[in-house]
Amino acid sequence: MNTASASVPRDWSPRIVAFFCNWCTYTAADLAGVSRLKYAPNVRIIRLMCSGRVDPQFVLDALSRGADGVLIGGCHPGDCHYVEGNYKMLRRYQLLKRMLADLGIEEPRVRLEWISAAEGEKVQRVINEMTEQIKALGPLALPQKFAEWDREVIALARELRARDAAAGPCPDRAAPAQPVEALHA
Amino acid sequence: MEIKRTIKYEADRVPGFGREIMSVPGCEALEHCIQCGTCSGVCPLSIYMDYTPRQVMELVRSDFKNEVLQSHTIWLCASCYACTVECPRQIRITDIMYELKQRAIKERVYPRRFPIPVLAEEFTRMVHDHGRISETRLVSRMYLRTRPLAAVGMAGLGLQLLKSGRFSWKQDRIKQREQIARIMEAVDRENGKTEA
Amino acid sequence: MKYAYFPGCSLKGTGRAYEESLVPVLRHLGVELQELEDWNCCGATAYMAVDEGKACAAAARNLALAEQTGLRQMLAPCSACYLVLNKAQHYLNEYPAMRQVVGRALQSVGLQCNGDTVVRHPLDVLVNDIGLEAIRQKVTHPLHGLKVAPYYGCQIVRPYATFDDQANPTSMDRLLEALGATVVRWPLKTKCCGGSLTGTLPEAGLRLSYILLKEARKRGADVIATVCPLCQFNLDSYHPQIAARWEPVRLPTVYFSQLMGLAFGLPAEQTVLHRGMVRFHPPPVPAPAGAEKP
Amino acid sequence: MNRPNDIRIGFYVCHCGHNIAAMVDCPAVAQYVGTLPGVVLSRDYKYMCSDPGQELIRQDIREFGLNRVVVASCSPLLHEQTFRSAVEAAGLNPFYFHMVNIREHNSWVHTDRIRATEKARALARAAIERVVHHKPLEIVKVPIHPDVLVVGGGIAGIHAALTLANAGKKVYLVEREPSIGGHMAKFDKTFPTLDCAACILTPKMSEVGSHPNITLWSYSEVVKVDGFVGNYTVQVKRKARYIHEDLCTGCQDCIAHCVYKEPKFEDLFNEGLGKRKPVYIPFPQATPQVVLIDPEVCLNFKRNKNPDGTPIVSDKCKKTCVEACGEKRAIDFTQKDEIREIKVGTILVCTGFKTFDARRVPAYGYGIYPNVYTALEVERLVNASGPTGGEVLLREGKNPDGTPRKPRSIGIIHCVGSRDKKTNLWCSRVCCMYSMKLAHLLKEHTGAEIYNFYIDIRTPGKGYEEFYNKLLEEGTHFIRGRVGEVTDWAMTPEEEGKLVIRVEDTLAGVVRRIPVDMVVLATGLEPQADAPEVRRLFNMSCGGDGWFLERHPKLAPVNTFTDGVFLAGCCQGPKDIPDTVAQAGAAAAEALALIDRGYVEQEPNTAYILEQECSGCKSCLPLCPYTAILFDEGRQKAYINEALCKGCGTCVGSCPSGSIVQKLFEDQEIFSEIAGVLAGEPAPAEPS
Repeated sequence: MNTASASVPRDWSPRIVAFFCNWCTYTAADLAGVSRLKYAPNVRIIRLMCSGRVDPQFVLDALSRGADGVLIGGCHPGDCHYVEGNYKMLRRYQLLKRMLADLGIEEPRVRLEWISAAEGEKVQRVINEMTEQIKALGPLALPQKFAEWDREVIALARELRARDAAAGPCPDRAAPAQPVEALHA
Repeated sequence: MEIKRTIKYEADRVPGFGREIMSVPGCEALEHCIQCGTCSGVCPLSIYMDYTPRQVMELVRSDFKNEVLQSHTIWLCASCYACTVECPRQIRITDIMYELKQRAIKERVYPRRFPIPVLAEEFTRMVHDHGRISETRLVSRMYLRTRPLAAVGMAGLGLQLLKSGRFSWKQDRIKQREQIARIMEAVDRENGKTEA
Repeated sequence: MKYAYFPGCSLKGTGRAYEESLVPVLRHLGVELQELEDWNCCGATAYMAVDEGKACAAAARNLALAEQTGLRQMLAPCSACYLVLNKAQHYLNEYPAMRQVVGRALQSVGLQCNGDTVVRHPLDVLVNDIGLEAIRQKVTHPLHGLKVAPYYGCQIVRPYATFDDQANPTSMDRLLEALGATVVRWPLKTKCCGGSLTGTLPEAGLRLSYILLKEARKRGADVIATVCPLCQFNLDSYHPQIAARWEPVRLPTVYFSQLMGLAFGLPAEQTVLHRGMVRFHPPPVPAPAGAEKP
Repeated sequence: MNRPNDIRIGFYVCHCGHNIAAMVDCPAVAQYVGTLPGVVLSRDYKYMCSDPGQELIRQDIREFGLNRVVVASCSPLLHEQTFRSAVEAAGLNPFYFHMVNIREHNSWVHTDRIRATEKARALARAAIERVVHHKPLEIVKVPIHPDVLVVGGGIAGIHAALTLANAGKKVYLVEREPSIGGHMAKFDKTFPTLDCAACILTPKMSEVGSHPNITLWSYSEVVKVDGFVGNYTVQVKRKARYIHEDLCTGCQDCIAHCVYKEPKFEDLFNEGLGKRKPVYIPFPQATPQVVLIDPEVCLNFKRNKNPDGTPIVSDKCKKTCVEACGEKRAIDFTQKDEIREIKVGTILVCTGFKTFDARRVPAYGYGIYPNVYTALEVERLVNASGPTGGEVLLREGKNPDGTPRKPRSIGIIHCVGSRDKKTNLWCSRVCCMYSMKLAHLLKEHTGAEIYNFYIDIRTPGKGYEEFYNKLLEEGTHFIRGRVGEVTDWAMTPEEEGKLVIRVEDTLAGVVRRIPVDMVVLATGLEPQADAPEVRRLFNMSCGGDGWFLERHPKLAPVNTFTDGVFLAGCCQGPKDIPDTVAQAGAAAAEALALIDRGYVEQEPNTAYILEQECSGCKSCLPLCPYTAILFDEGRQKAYINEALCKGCGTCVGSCPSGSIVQKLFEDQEIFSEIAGVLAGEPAPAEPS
């Protein structure tokens, strides 16, 4: 996906949504705070009890709402507060990654990290790294793209309709169940 | 009895000197120094120094540039790296000493006729001009520039070397000498310096 | 086995006994060396004192030449060369800014340094690549009864301990034992010999050499074995000065490769013991061990 | 998205003094949030967690009829409970509250005020969007099993076990070694009072041994922990000691009659300085007073082992020990390791530390020069019941008459394996004081000249600085400098035959060589070698340094991130005996508070299944580690036993039909949070 378009606003800075598990990574982010470690202000952290709760739809939803990246943080393998929620997440993540690759979304945009409650410095490092990587990639801008695609689809539909109208009524072809415009409403 | 005033005023400091040294690659860890003295404890030459290595570290960190660059300590370092490997804060003391030597040479503040910086300079010149070192020539030049009389005293050693076939007055040089010159000039250009 | 070979200036000058003995020993063990075409001085410790960027660049030119050979492994017998080449490699990998500066400087003369040459010390190659067993099999004149103090000096284990223990290296101990010699245990095997200070500040530099000689003799050594041309020079050349300042300690210092040549029964022009100022006279050797034939 | 009607949200942003206000423009955030739909009032206030702050919320709820409350302040891990209670006190369900972290996750980690304020706005907006969907929830109360497991029988475990037992709780004390007592049992005296360690410890040890409420399992290890706060099921391996503990009287006749006439094997209690027999009791005051047999060296066992690792009994020995035991029949060579299962409600982990291996600092010559000792070895040397009967005799060197020599000069090196990036960066906290204690004891025993080599003397404790002063009066030398090396080569006649310490006397500014007869290394404290496994066993966290992590360094220092599991002693970090005992008491009190309340409140974040949505695919069943998801074969639907559910949400994230709901973390709540953090910035372009 060609994201680094020429029209990147100068003050653009990536927006990253993070899903952190309550026991390890969220606590690590608290520790980073208590230790006054400084990192990029681009990440918005959403607390979940376990990385196992992360539904791939959360990731897709965030991206489609304009996030430029998604970070998932969980306990190290073997350290999950709920025995193995993080393993379950890992499995889902691998499937998700394949799907994102098919969609043309660059790999660094969605990242899974194991960060224990003691690793405040890792929170700092990962967030800074990820922010830099996504800065280099440029905006993902899925909403705008959706809109663009919509415009193309609508234009195409209009064209077809116009052609159909020109060709006269065709009894075999039923009218679309809903207007195309509604598809992405 | 002669008395000496040893107080240091703030005006004696060169603010920013410590930070400047600590920003040089390899010298960063100095900010972690806890003044434990391990460096001096293992340094085989600390017993001859005017400031112990530990004191040099503190003087650098406290911006006492002149004291440090004019000290004997930096020239006494034989680069054996004992301090570097033993330091509990993993400060690369040997590399900091190199950095200080460089500054002293650049600012020409080392003692006149002090053989060590002269050796370093002659060494560098020989590498620059010929690409290789001919030890006998190098040492002779150093003696001539620093202690012409002592050179006579070393004649015995030269004779011995001659006997064992280890004395060579011939200047060894590489074929592509201009390559060395161009590499060095390129480094200087990058660092925004002009050839001294 | 084939390695690129960086002799360094000393091995062509005052330390020529090192090269003269090491090359035949390695050849005897089936090792081929390819000397770098038109190598330059590594920069040694003196260059670092003037400009670390240029020192790195000087070393990097050699690393680039080594890469041209395609051999990936380069032998650097001199301790200072070994350290400086390794150090340059470390700095170039650790500091991208320096890598760029040096990279562009090399580029200006059509050279390129990727940093993938492994700089090796002969001890490392002997113990880890060739192996003590292969060495033992070549020994025809074991050094039985010879008490040797192994002296590693500073710069091969410090600061980069890649092939041996930093505090208590043992590769040369094991090598000497494989030659049949008795190894003298002493706590000074990695202490500084005085380096270039023996020439520039003899009071300080020579004292360090004196301590080494004195302690080795006190612990019963017949000879000191060294791996570094500067150590060998310091321990071998200043006996009159040491005697004048402290006491005479006439103890010979040779390269470990010279002892290997002796144990392998190589001819005198390949053990080059005559290069020593304090001449080492090996003890009379019993009939060659491998020579008993029915 | 459908929005419930009549939403009345109150929003509060906390300045936290300057902690938040310095980096986040709080009034601007309040003003912004005030414009969001559903927000009835929006305030900023200096300290929301203060009484007036909480009162403000309560008043507003009553006065403005708020039915949702959002506070933007510190981490919810710190004050979520505070605000929920405040909300509840005003008659609102506490789960209508939501908290936004703009301190730990914002003001403390950012440097750009504009961007930090923007982030605070986004986070606040997310909470506003989310809280709309909150539902009233009930807290579930789960009863607590009153029995307690204490792991580790050092002074921490002993003190905690006694405190709990004296409060009438039944305690299982599990200790890995054959006797309780831990490191303290090895010490001679304790600083700064110089109480005899045994005199103050052994009464407590025997009290543990005889307490009716304490079940002491020594030579045992916890191997498995299941369950959760209030209801843990624990498996303990009782290792075979080849002695029936209930039959052994501790008479030690077996030891006296062992076929080995002389002790021959390394005595680990004495740090290898003494010897013991194959049948032995670790030390005279050992608790329990029961011997054990070491199958590695006893002649009744073969040197090879069964495939499962158990030793094979042989018949080579005359078994004089069995004869000596006679009618008691306490010796049993066929004994096997045994697994016991117990149920407890709370667990105290007091597994202690190990001392730093001095060989890792080769420059100090431990293991090379016999007369270099570790501090723990010296503790045994000066101890009257130690291997030398309290005489300080050197390992190497004899008097002219052939008797072992006493040292005439001793160097004590501080910070060995502490404050060192190459080994451990932390200060071990006890070495300064124990080094001075050993200096005092060694001087008392030998009259030697004593040199302490230190980097900094650290004496922050009651009576500690006074102890330092006393040592100064005694004439002990204090040299400020970390020792460079200990060697045995002499430069001067007085150095001949001695160990030479080379150090910079940093206060005098000179390098010194000091010859001594004996060197003592004040080795630091390290996490136990198996700390990572123990941590996993009890579901705790470790810091980067390897010590077990407390829930909060100041406010929950004996709690862990797992409810019902508490910490005490050096397993949490280096500390001295007074601090250890205080912490053990605190951990016991925390456990008691939990037990005596009788129940634990469980966060109502459990999951349930929308029966009509469930497709009966069963893919959720294997996901639950607590087997809380069951399947109704008749209706072909899955259902969740909420009493077993721990609220991780893994099944929710994986359900293909979206039929599982996690309370407090419902899909809609999270989706609106996502929408909230991403709103407020350039909106997606509308299709033309």
